[in-house]
Amino acid sequence: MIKKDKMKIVSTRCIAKDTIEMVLENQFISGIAVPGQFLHIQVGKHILRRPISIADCNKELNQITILFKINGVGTDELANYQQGEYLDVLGPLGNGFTTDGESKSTVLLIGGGIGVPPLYYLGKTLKENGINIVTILGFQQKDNVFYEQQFQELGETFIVTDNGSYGHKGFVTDVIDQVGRFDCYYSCGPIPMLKALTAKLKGKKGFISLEERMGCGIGACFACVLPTKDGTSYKKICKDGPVFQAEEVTL
Amino acid sequence: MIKKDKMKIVSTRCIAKDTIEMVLENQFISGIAVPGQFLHIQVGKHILRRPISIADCNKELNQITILFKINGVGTDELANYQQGEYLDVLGPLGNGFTTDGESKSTVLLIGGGIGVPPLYYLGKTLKENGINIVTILGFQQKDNVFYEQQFQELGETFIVTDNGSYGHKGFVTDVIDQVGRFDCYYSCGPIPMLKALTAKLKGKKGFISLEERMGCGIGACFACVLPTKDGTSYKKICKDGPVFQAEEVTL
Amino acid sequence: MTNLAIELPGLSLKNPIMPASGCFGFGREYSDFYDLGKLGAVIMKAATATGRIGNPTPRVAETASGMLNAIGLQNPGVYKIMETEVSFLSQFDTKIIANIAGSTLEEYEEVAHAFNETEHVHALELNISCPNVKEGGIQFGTDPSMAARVTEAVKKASNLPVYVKLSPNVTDIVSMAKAVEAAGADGLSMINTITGMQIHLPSRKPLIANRTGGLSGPAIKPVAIRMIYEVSQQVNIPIIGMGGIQNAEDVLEFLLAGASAVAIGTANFQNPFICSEIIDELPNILEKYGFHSVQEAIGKGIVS
Amino acid sequence: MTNLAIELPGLSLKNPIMPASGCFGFGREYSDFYDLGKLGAVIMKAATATGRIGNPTPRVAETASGMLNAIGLQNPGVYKIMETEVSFLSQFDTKIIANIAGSTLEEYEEVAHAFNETEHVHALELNISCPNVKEGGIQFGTDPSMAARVTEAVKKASNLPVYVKLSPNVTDIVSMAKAVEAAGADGLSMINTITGMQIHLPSRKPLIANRTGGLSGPAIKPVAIRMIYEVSQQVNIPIIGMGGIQNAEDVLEFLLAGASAVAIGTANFQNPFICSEIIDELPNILEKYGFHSVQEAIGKGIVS
Ligand SMILES: Cc1cc2nc3c(=O)[nH]c(=O)nc-3n(C[C@H](O)[C@H](O)[C@H](O)COP(=O)(O)OP(=O)(O)OC[C@H]3O[C@@H](n4cnc5c(N)ncnc54)[C@H](O)[C@@H]3O)c2cc1C
Ligand SMILES: Cc1cc2nc3c(=O)[nH]c(=O)nc-3n(C[C@H](O)[C@H](O)[C@H](O)COP(=O)(O)OP(=O)(O)OC[C@H]3O[C@@H](n4cnc5c(N)ncnc54)[C@H](O)[C@@H]3O)c2cc1C
Ligand SMILES: Cc1cc2nc3c(=O)[nH]c(=O)nc-3n(C[C@H](O)[C@H](O)[C@H](O)COP(=O)(O)O)c2cc1C
Ligand SMILES: Cc1cc2nc3c(=O)[nH]c(=O)nc-3n(C[C@H](O)[C@H](O)[C@H](O)COP(=O)(O)O)c2cc1C
Ligand code: FES
Ligand code: FES
Repeated sequence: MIKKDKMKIVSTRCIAKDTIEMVLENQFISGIAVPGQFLHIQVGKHILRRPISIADCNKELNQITILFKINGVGTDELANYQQGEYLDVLGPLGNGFTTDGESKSTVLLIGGGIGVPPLYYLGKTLKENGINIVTILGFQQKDNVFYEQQFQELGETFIVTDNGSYGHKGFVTDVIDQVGRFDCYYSCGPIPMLKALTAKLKGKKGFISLEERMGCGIGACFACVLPTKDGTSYKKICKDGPVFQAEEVTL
Repeated sequence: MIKKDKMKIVSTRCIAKDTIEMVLENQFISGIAVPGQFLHIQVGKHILRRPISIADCNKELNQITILFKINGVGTDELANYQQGEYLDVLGPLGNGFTTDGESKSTVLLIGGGIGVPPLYYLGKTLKENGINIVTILGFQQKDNVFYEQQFQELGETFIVTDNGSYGHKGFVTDVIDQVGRFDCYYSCGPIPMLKALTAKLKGKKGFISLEERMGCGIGACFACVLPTKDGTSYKKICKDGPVFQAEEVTL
Repeated sequence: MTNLAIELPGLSLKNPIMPASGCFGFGREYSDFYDLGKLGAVIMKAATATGRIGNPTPRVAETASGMLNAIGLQNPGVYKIMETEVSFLSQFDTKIIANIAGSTLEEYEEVAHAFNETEHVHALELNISCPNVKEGGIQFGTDPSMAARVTEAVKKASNLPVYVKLSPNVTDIVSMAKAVEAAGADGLSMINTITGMQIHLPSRKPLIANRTGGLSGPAIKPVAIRMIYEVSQQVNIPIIGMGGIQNAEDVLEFLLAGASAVAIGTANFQNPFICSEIIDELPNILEKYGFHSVQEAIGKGIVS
Repeated sequence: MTNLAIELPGLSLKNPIMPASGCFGFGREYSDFYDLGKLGAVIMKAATATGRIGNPTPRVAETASGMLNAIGLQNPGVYKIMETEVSFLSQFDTKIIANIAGSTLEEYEEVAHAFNETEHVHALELNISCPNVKEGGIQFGTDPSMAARVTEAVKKASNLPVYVKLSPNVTDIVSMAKAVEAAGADGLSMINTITGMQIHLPSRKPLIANRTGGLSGPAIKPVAIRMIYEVSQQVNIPIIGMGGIQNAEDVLEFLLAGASAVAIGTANFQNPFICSEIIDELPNILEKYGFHSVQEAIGKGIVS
C-alpha cells in the first residue's frame, strides 16, 4: 500500500559535503517500509516529486531516515527545510530488496556515493536476521564520506575514494578481491560502477538498485522504464524496481 | 531615486477581515518615501512584483507600514510571511501626492477599501504641516473597517459602509455634504467610487491615486498607462502617477 | 445543488473531470487511491495496433511550472489493452475513452475498429498530435487535410464517437479544428503538449533521450485557454479542454473559455488524488462565481 | 580569463547579454540602476513610423512561471525615438539595436530607412511577429513568403544588418527561418512570445483587455530552446536567443542550443539588475561547465 501523507521533519543535519540526513516521522509509512523502497517527496511547488531512498527506518519511533545529496534545485530546496516542518510524501514506493537470505550466510553490500543510503537499512535488517555483513563504500573523496561508523557496526567495512584521500584509493571493484567468501551481493550506485561491478561479479547472485528520472513514481506514466534483457519488454523502475536481480537487466 | 533592497519585516498582523498591516524596515527607502508612493514587492517566486502603497513612514525608526488586503495568490502568500523575514522590495516608486497646501487650509481625504492606506501617511504629513484634515472612509461592511482610530487622531472622520453595518450606510459620496468647507481633496479607491466622486466634486481641486496591473513598476514596460483627456497621449501610473490631478485623467 | 453532469456525444458524464491520456496509465495504480467510479470518465493511455516499446530514457524532465515528456507511445497494443485493461476499468462506474494512435492511416483504422468490439469503451480520442512519434504522427497533427483524412478513416472504422485531439504546435488551430469537424469529428480534445527541449549542462546534451519532448503543466495553460477560446467560437462540436489544470478554479477557466469538460494530466503526478479533489471542490467554485451547473458556465467567458 | 566577446554582423559585442525589446523601454529607467555601458547591446522597444497609443489596459497578466502582455506597440514613433531616445542611449558604451514594427510593408521600410540616418544604431531587429498588432503583423510573422518580402524590403531600405525576430506561433519554425535567411537576413532573433490568454473568473472576461497576449518568461524557455536548436542546424546566420532567461545557466543553455547571443526580457521586471548580474556571473558558469569563451559554447549542445 502506498500513502500520500505528511511527514514531520524530526531533525535535519549536514553529515558530509552537500549531504543531508533528515529524519521524518509518519506512523503508517514507517510501519510498512522495507529496505530498498523509496519516498517520492514534494519539494516546494516543483511540478515533479523527488525520489529519495529510505536509508533507515525505526518502527518503534515511527521514523524514517533519508540521506540525500544536494544535486540540483529540488534537493537544494529540500536541504533548507527545517525541523518541525512537514513534507508531503508519497510512499513507501517500489519493491525493495529481497531479504530472505538464510541466516549464517554472508552478504556483501556495495554502495557508491548517493547509492549508499538504501544499503544501510538493508544491512541493518539483514543483520537482525543473523546474516553477516561486509560493506564496501565508494566516495569521490574524503569530505563526501558518510555513515562509515554506522556500517562498521554492521560488520567489516571498506571505504574507497576515487583519489585516495580517505581509505583505499580507486574504485569499489578494486577491493572486492580482499573480501572473503560471500553468498550474495546488494549494490546501489552510479551506472558505471554498477556496470563494472556486475561484470566483475558475473554469475554471482546479486541485486542492484537503479535510478531513473520519474514522473508519477507509482507505475502509471511509463517514464522510468528499463528494457529487459531480450529487448521486447520493459520494467518500471518505480514499481517493478528500483531493485532488480543483477542478471535481469541491461545497464 | 529607486532602490532594490531587502526590507525586514518588523511586525505583521491582521487588522481587519483579510487585511494585513506589515511594518518593514529599511533606512534608505523609509528615508526618502513621500505620501502616495508605493513599494513593488517580490512575493515568493512570482514573475511579477506586487505594488502596495506606503501607508505610513517613520523616518526615525526607518520603518514603513503597508496595509494590504488578501486579494489573490500573491497577497495571500505575502500574508504568510513572518516577522524577521525579509522582503525584496523595489521602491519607493511613483510620484506621490503634492502636499504643498498652505497651512490653515482644510483638506478632505476620501478613501475606499484598500484605497485607504496611502491616505494615512498623507494625512499625517499634512497635519504636521498645520493643515486641517477631514476624512471619509468607505468599506464594504463592518469587519472590513480598519484605521478608524488612526484617522480620528488626524481630524474628523466619517466611516461609511455599503450595508450600514458600521457608521453611515451608503457610499462615501453620500456624506460629503455633511463635511464643511474644504480647499482640496485627496482620494484613492475603486474606480466606480472615484468616478462618482470626481463627478460630484467637479471643479474642486483634487488629487486621485490610481491602480493598474503593472509589469516593471518603473516606467519601462508601458503596461500601466492611462490615456490623457485628449486621447492622444498617455501617462504611466507607476512613474507619472499613481497620483494624478482629478481633472487630468479620464477614468 | 450544483449540477456537475454534462452530456457529450456518446458520453453522459456525471461530472466534467477526467484524467488525461498518458498521465493515468490504464487507471490501475490510481484505483489504489480512490474509487475511479467517481470520475466523469477515464481517458486511457494511447493504444497502437501492436505493442510499442517507446523511447529510450530519460523520458521526462522538469521545467518551470511544467514538464517535458517523450514516452513514445509505449503500450502493449490494442488487443492486450482490450483484454486486460478495458476489462479492469469496466468494473468502475465511469466512462472509458480510448486514446488511439498510429503511424499510418491503416493503423489508426485497425485500432479504432478493435475498440469498436467492446461495449465498455464509450468514445475514442484520436491522438493525431503526439509529438514523440516520428513516422508520420506529426504530419497528421499539423496538416488540416491529413487530419481530416485520418478523422474520416477512423469514423468509418468505428461506430464510437470520435474526439480529435489537436496539437498546439500549429500556426492556425482554428483551421485544424474546422477541418476535423467537417470530416465528422464528434468533439475535440485540446491541447496536447507543446514541443520543447531542455539541454543538460553537465553532459551538454538534450536531457530527454528523444531530444525533444512535449511540454505540459501550468506553463502551457494560457496557450490552452487561448486556443480553446478561439476554436470554440468557430466550431459547433464540444471541446474537452486540458493543459495545466491544477484546481477547480482552473476547471472553471476552461469552461468559461469554451470547453465542455476537462482532462487533467501532469497534476496527477504531484497529487494522485487531484481528480477526486477537484470533483469535490468544483461545486463550491461554481457557486462562488455564480453558476448553478457546469452546463451554465460553458463559453461564458467569451466576449463577442 | 573567460572571453565573453562575440562578433555578429554589425555587432561587435563585449558580451552576449542584452535586454530584450519592450522589456527595457529605451533604457532610461534602467540607467538609474547600473551603467548601461556594461551591456553587450540594448534592444530598444519597437518603433513604428508614427507614434502609437497601444492597447487598452489591463495590458499584463501573471501566469505560472510567465506573464502575458499586450502592450500593442505603444511608442512615440521612429522620429521622436531617434531624437530623444537614441541620442540618450548613445552616451553609453554599448551597441544599439532598433526593433522595428509596422502594419504595412511601407511602414517597415520607412522605419528602417529612418534608423539608417543615425550612426548610433548598429542593427535592426525586424519584429514581424508581434502578436498584439492586428492589422497584418501576424501575417508577416507566420507566413514564410510574407516574412521574406518584408525582410527584403527592409534590407533594401537600410544599410544596417537585419535580425529577423521570429514568432513561435507557427507549425514550422525552420521554414520561416530559411525563408528570411534566403531573403537576406543577417541574423535571427528568437523567440517572440507565444499567444496566450487568461480569463478573469470574477468578471468572466479575458483579463487582458486585448483578449490575447504574448506569453513570456521561464514557462516558454523549453519552446525557445527547441526552436533555436532546430533552426540553428538549418541556417548559417547567427541567432540571438531569448525566452525565459533568468540566470547565467540559462544563458549557457541557449548558447549550447545554438544561440550566439541572448536577450533578457521579463526577468528585468523582477530584478532590474538582472542583465548586469548575469554578465558578472557568466564567466563562472562558462568555466564551471568547461568553456573558456562564449564562442566556444555556441551550438555545443547539438547532437548530430
Ligand atoms: C529510486 C531512487 C532513489 C534515490 N535515492 C536517493 C537517495 O537516497 N539520496 C539521494 O541523494 N539521491 C537519491 N536519488 C537521486 C535523487 O532523486 C536526485 O538526486 C534528485 O531527484 C535530484 O533532484 P534535484 O531537484 O536536486 O535535481 P534537478 O536536476 O534540478 O532535478 C530535475 C529533475 O530531474 C530529476 N532528477 C535529477 N537527477 C536525478 C537522479 N539522479 N535520479 C532520478 N531523478 C533525477 C529530479 O527528480 C527532477 O525531476 C534517488 C533516485 C531514485 C530514482
Ligand atoms: C500603485 C498601487 C498601489 C496599491 N496599493 C495597495 C495597498 O496599499 N493595499 C492593497 O491591499 N492593495 C494595493 N494595491 C493593489 C494590489 O497591488 C493588488 O491587490 C495585488 O497586486 C494583488 O495581488 P495578488 O497576487 O493577491 O492577486 P492576483 O490576482 O493573484 O495577482 C495577479 C497579478 O495581477 C496583479 N493585480 C491584481 N489585482 C491588482 C490590482 N488591484 N492592482 C494592480 N495589480 C493587480 C498582481 O499584482 C499580479 O501581477 C495597489 C495597486 C497599485 C497599482
Ligand atoms: C507523461 C505524459 C504522457 C502523455 N501521453 C499521452 C498519450 O499517450 N496520448 C495523448 O493523447 N496525450 C498524452 N499526453 C498529453 C496529455 O494527455 C495532455 O494533453 C497534456 O499533458 C496537457 O495536459 P496537462 O498539462 O494537464 O498535463 C501525455 C502527457 C504526459 C505528461
Ligand atoms: C512587456 C513586454 C513587451 C514586449 N514588447 C516587445 C516589442 O515591442 N517588440 C518585440 O519584438 N518583442 C517584444 N516583447 C518580446 C520580448 O522581446 C521577448 O522576445 C519575449 O518576452 C521572450 O523573452 P523573455 O521570456 O525573456 O521575456 C515584449 C515582451 C514583454 C514581456
Ligand atoms: S515514474 Fe511513472 S511509471 Fe515510473
Ligand atoms: S509598470 Fe511598466 S511602465 Fe508602469
